[in-house]
Amino acid sequence: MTRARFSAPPVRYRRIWRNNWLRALIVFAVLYFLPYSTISIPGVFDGPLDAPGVLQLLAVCLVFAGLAVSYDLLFGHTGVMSFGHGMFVTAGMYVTTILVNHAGYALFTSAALALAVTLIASLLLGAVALRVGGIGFAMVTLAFGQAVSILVISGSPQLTGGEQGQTLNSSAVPAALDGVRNTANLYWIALAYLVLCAAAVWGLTASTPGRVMRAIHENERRVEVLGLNPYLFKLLAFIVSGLLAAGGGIVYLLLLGGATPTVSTSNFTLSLLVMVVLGGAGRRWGAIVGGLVYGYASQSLTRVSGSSAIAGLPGILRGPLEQPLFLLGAAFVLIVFFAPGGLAGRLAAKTTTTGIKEG
Amino acid sequence: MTTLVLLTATGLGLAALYFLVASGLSLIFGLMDVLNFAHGAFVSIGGYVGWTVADHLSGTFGLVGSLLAGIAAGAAVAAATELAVIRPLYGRPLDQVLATVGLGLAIPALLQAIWGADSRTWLLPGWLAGTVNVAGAHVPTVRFLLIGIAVALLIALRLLLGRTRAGLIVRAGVEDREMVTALGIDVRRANSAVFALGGAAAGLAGVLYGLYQGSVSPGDGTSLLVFAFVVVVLGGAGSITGTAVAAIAVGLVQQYADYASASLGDESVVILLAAVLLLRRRNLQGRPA
Amino acid sequence: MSLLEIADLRVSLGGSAILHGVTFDVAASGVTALLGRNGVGKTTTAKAILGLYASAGSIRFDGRELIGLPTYAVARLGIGYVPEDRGVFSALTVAENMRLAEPRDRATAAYDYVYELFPVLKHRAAQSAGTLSGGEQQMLAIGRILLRPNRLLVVDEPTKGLSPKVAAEVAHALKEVARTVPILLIEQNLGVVRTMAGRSVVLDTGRVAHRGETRDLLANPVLTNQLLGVSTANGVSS
Amino acid sequence: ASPAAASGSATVKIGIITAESGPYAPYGEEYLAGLKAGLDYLSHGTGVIDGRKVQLVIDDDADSPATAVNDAKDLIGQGVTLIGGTVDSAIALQVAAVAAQNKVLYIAGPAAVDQLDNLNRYTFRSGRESYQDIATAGSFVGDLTGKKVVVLAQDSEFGTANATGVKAVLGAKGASVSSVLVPLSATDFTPFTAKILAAKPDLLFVAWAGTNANALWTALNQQGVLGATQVVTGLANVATYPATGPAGSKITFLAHYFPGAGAGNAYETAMTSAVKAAGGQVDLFTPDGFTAMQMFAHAFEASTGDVNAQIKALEGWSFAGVEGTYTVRAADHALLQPEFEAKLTGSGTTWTPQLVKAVAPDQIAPPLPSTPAWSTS
Amino acid sequence: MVHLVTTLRPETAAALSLTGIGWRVGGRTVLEDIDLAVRDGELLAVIGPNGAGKTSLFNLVTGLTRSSAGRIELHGRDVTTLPAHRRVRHGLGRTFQTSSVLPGMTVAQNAELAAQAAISGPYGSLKPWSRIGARARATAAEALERTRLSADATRRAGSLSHGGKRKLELAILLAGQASRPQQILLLDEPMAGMAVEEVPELTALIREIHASGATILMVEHHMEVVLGLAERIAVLHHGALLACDVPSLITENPTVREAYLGEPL
Ligand SMILES: Nc1ncnc2c1ncn2[C@@H]1O[C@H](COP(=O)(O)OP(=O)(O)OP(=O)(O)O)[C@@H](O)[C@H]1O
Ligand SMILES: Nc1ncnc2c1ncn2[C@@H]1O[C@H](COP(=O)(O)OP(=O)(O)OP(=O)(O)O)[C@@H](O)[C@H]1O
Ligand SMILES: [Mg+2]
Ligand SMILES: [Mg+2]
Repeated sequence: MTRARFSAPPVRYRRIWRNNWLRALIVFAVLYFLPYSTISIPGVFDGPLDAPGVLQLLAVCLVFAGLAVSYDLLFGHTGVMSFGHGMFVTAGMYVTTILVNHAGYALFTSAALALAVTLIASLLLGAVALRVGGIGFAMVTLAFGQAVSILVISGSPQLTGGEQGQTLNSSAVPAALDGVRNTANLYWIALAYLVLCAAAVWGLTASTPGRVMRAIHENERRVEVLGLNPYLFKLLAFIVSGLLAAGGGIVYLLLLGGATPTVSTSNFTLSLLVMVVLGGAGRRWGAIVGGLVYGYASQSLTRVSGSSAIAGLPGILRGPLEQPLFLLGAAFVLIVFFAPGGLAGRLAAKTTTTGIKEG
Repeated sequence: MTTLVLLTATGLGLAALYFLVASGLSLIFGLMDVLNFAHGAFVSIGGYVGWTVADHLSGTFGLVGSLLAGIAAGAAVAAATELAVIRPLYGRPLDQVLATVGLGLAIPALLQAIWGADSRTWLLPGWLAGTVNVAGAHVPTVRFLLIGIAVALLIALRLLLGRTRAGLIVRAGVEDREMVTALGIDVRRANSAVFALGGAAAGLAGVLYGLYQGSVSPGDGTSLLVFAFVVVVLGGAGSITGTAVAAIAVGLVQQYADYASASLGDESVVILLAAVLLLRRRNLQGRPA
Repeated sequence: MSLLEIADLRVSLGGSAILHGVTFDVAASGVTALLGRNGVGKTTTAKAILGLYASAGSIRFDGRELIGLPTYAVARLGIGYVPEDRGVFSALTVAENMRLAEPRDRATAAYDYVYELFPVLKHRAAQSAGTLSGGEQQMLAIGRILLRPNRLLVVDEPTKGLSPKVAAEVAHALKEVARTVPILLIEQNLGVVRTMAGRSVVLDTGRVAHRGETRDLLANPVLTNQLLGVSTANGVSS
Repeated sequence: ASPAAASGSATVKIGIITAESGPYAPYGEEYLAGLKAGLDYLSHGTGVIDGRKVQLVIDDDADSPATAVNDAKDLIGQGVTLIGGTVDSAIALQVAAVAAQNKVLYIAGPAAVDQLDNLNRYTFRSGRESYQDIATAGSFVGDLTGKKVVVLAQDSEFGTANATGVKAVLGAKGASVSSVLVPLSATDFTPFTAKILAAKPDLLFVAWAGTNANALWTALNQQGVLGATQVVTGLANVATYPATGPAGSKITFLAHYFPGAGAGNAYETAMTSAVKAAGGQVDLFTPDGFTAMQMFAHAFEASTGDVNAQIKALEGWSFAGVEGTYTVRAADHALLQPEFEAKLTGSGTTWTPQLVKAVAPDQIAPPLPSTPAWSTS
Repeated sequence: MVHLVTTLRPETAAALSLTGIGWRVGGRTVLEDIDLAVRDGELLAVIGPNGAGKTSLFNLVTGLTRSSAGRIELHGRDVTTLPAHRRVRHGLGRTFQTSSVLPGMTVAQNAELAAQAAISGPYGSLKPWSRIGARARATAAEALERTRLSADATRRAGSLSHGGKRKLELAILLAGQASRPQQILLLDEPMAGMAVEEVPELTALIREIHASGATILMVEHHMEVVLGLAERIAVLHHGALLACDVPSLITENPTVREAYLGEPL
């Protein structure tokens, strides 16, 4: 897996850079104005786009997209596979919650502190874990991720609420964010987060260190012989992606109105990996597309599976189709076959064809 | 004293379980470089198929039947997976992972759709349900069954990979498929074989986990997957003996730690993993050329 | 008569046409050298023959069409391949590399021959091939192929990275082999080419630019200069 | 969501968020069956209560808080002001928060977490809570002074909560309570049996939420724990009877509910026949659904629009139901209700619970909160 | 930083000096007790039978593997324990025997990365690309020009022919070392697999680089090239330094003839 190579087509930076900003601008502008529209897309969303339920769903999708982007910086661009990314999301979510609920700090103070904590944690962890390469690193991070998860779930229930998680003191939540009528604000916060992630990662990958990161992905030893220390650039990627993840945790916390241990599980990190691969690892729009699609699917498949259409089917068919996870899993397999190298690649129709045959 | 014996014996039982699950995983990952997230699902399938058999014919006969059925089911599903999902995706490791993740999600859901979410009770044949007295400790008989079969599997796999060409072919195939085929070898057949083998091991593990727990439920295999990965990595992917050693280490450590304190028990394995990895810095850098 | 007949072979890689209609024969005996500058398509031709690249046109081996056959089937027809990048399996030991190549009926005679040619392969049997020196890897790539009952050898730059002495030995060895097994030889070292003589085919950007006796080609400064870009008739020797 | 066709001024929408898929699906289904049975009973099969057509909007939370919160907001956005359900306590707490934020009525169930009491004005419950289970167990044993009690539970919020609960309840009766916690990751339980035996308890209280109950009971049985001490545990849903069965004869069960616990009162018979008619089977949490519907009906009979009126109506309301008499305690919205002592009889994989005795609601009523979470105006 | 090195360097010091270098691995002694001093600005060819230890020696000098004995000095400063990337900053650069490029990136990007690494100094500092980009591109373009790869600039490096990759190896080296003073370049069989016509050109290129003041160590089996370029020739045999002397004497050396040259074709 660590040998994964993706043949991105040659990039002529300046040009693509420009019109990409343009493209980004359009996309994000559209997303920004969604809450103002009352169009309803039957079958996709139940209710108009400005309905709280729909906005909430979309907001979660946006957060997932942002998290996926943060993970892709590490995985897709630098070729470092971490199975512990969820621990940073957890850090953002829980440190904030605990500080608000138990130390009585203001929401923003707590969030800032949470980021600070994450910064230090990711620095220390990265410094240690990055000494082992490839799948070894994946497993070390898995180990730490699990440790955090266990800590959150059974470490000190009164502090973390154990497997029940903990609802954020509603008194600490600014009025502009509480209540269904304010879902739009949450949506915009989520959007802002995604934009931040995208800007950060795109900016970084186009920057000087970003090029080194991609080179590390391609051939680490070569980079070393060029006089660059791969370790440092990996560490940089690790910290940045960690911070972004923590930010995501905080936004997610606001969306849910509480902290939930699910983000600490290895499954959650795995789902981030899935989003990235789904959209196309290391592609400009890959992680975003993947995150949105996954977010939407994972939340609204319960609607499909619960829909009357399926309830009408004969037993053999109905059984599985009533299981959202079955639909989700099946979807992955299909996507892999019909969108090689990720959805983004499909959309961009840039799949490079080599004449090489399978032996 | 008796407690120590009990812990050790059951710890080895646990180790056997881990080995059964991990060996197949290690085989597929080590030889084919495919991180198979559907492995846990294969285990669950083995479990349910085995349970169904045992549900119809009881007693020792049923036991043997369910073991065979489990193995067959695991092998069949794995072979099918390789053929339909993995093979078309060679050279696209990421997509392979994604596909196996998909199966890993879909299959348990499918099992739940068929057999329901509640765990199904598995009645063991009389002689297996009891305990054996070892130095005053009542060691459940099932544990010995697991240990026995695990050892047998270990030996079988060693022979198979050591003596046969198949292992060689697949290992070479991971590195350079084109060259292997250029030597007149149809690497795909070997790959299917290995995948099926791994699946068979998974199926076997599924049945034994069912006996071990006295029940089967859809999430069984998946819940073991993390431990399996840990064992594989500790043992070094592809090395069956290594996997065995790692399994024993994890099994015993976990068992002792559990007894010491709950929180420690939960953390013990990950601590072990982190420690080992960080101490013997396995960095996978390229060879000097 | 000729064993391998390549007609109008066309290959494109990554969207660009690499071979546009290559046509030549490999005689049933002796050496046929495939020459040309860097990047003209020699290796591509070799890989196409082995079915490693999808190709159009026709490749007939002993009257049988190879295009469309999977690589292992091509190899099983008795076509042995020594790739340019050596293609040794670095994770496997030297012995295992050879075991993979050996035919079902393990030919000990063949082993003796190979060990005699490259003693190092015997001494390093247990070493993992990835740690072999460049030249040793080259020897392994050639040696393991010689274990097989070949009907045709496709050899891509066999003496690359070999010390002059060993290069000469390999050249002579291959010449020996060529008595019984025809060889399609891709080679940059004209010294080696000269030793092996036989016929040669010169490629230029995906097309055949010249066919004929190697001796005549190398004896003709104008040709060598125009086709291979070497002025002196007795080219560059090692 | 799957809103039925009918709608209009004369309809009340009740939004239900519960698990229809995932590990908790069975409990969710039980609850829904009870809910529908309740509707059927209260509307005499017409689906119309108090002249209003009751429309159930059911969302599957797939045991994910994100989905549940999303569903809640979606429902509220659609103008639904009555929300119920969820099996998973974690989710119940999240939904309760959303309900409070938006000032809509939320009747949780079957989630058992104690914190749902005294959480906020808008949150009620239609099921029992952990405290009542523990107290029931306490009622089985006579004088506990100087007795050793050990709690066997998973090392999780649920487990530790039970442990502390037992300490509080039985400790008050003079017992010395210690706990043996099992890591969530554990698949082999022999180490813990060893610990229990070492502790030589007079009473073992097993609070088990996790799967692999079989393995646990087998271990306790094989290691002779069941013989060595009196063992009390909660009777789970029907599907688990075979798991506990073999050891069952040696265990005293505390039961929130099991088929027949209601001794065939009118409500139970009605519920049972309705569920049977729908092709289902009455189970552990079916009453929670039935009760929920009773409470909803009472609420919107008081008022359809005004949540305060609904809360007023429910607070202090005492009513007869499947398990007996229920009382919604005004101070903290705890639902006082009876629980039961039972034992399993049977063999192989077929076991049936027998009622030993019912435990009166006040006997197991949770203590009043020291600091009320809201001021009852 | 770079300037410091220049000023601090004792004039007498050799560009590269190895004392008692040995490397044992897997129970074998690959290199044993190598003493070698390369004068600043010298062009030293390293020859020897296959498996003599030439590449291993390069790996030790560049720090990709750690010597099990001995001491390595670059311009008089001990670098024996420095990691590879730190040694590069003392002017060390190399090409690989089996081409080691960045296959997924374009030929240009390969060279640009090298240039950037050199320009942006020690820790590949975080200078914005807009600041150093232009320079990096220029340097890279020049390197490609000199190695006649300009035409392939926008192609994926992985899609180059064998010869193409060999040339790119050199281009990367050129781009990477361009801005470093007192370069020490290690070339591992630059001619291997190069078309005959390229050989004279590359020979010229190497001579050019040397003329510009670089110290060069070159492993090469192509004797014409070796004899055409080398000021001195070091002969490795079975991991030991058999001889190190001017070409004429080396070619006379009977052992070298017997063990290495054999009967020229
Ligand atoms: N995967 C690929 N995608 C695109 N172009 C390719 C690919 N592989 C090779 N080429 C191009 O095809 C042409 C022929 O390559 P080939 O390797 O056959 O050359 P060659 O004659 O063997 O040269 P050399 O002597 O350097 O080995 C070269 O221009 C090369 O760049
Ligand atoms: N990791 C290793 N383990 C065992 N032996 C090794 C290892 N690395 C290198 N060797 C051996 O050391 C010897 C020297 O290898 P090296 O690559 O330096 O040879 P070389 O002089 O470069 O030969 P060539 O001219 O063929 O490239 C070889 O015999 C090789 O097999
Ligand atoms: Mg070539
Ligand atoms: Mg070498």
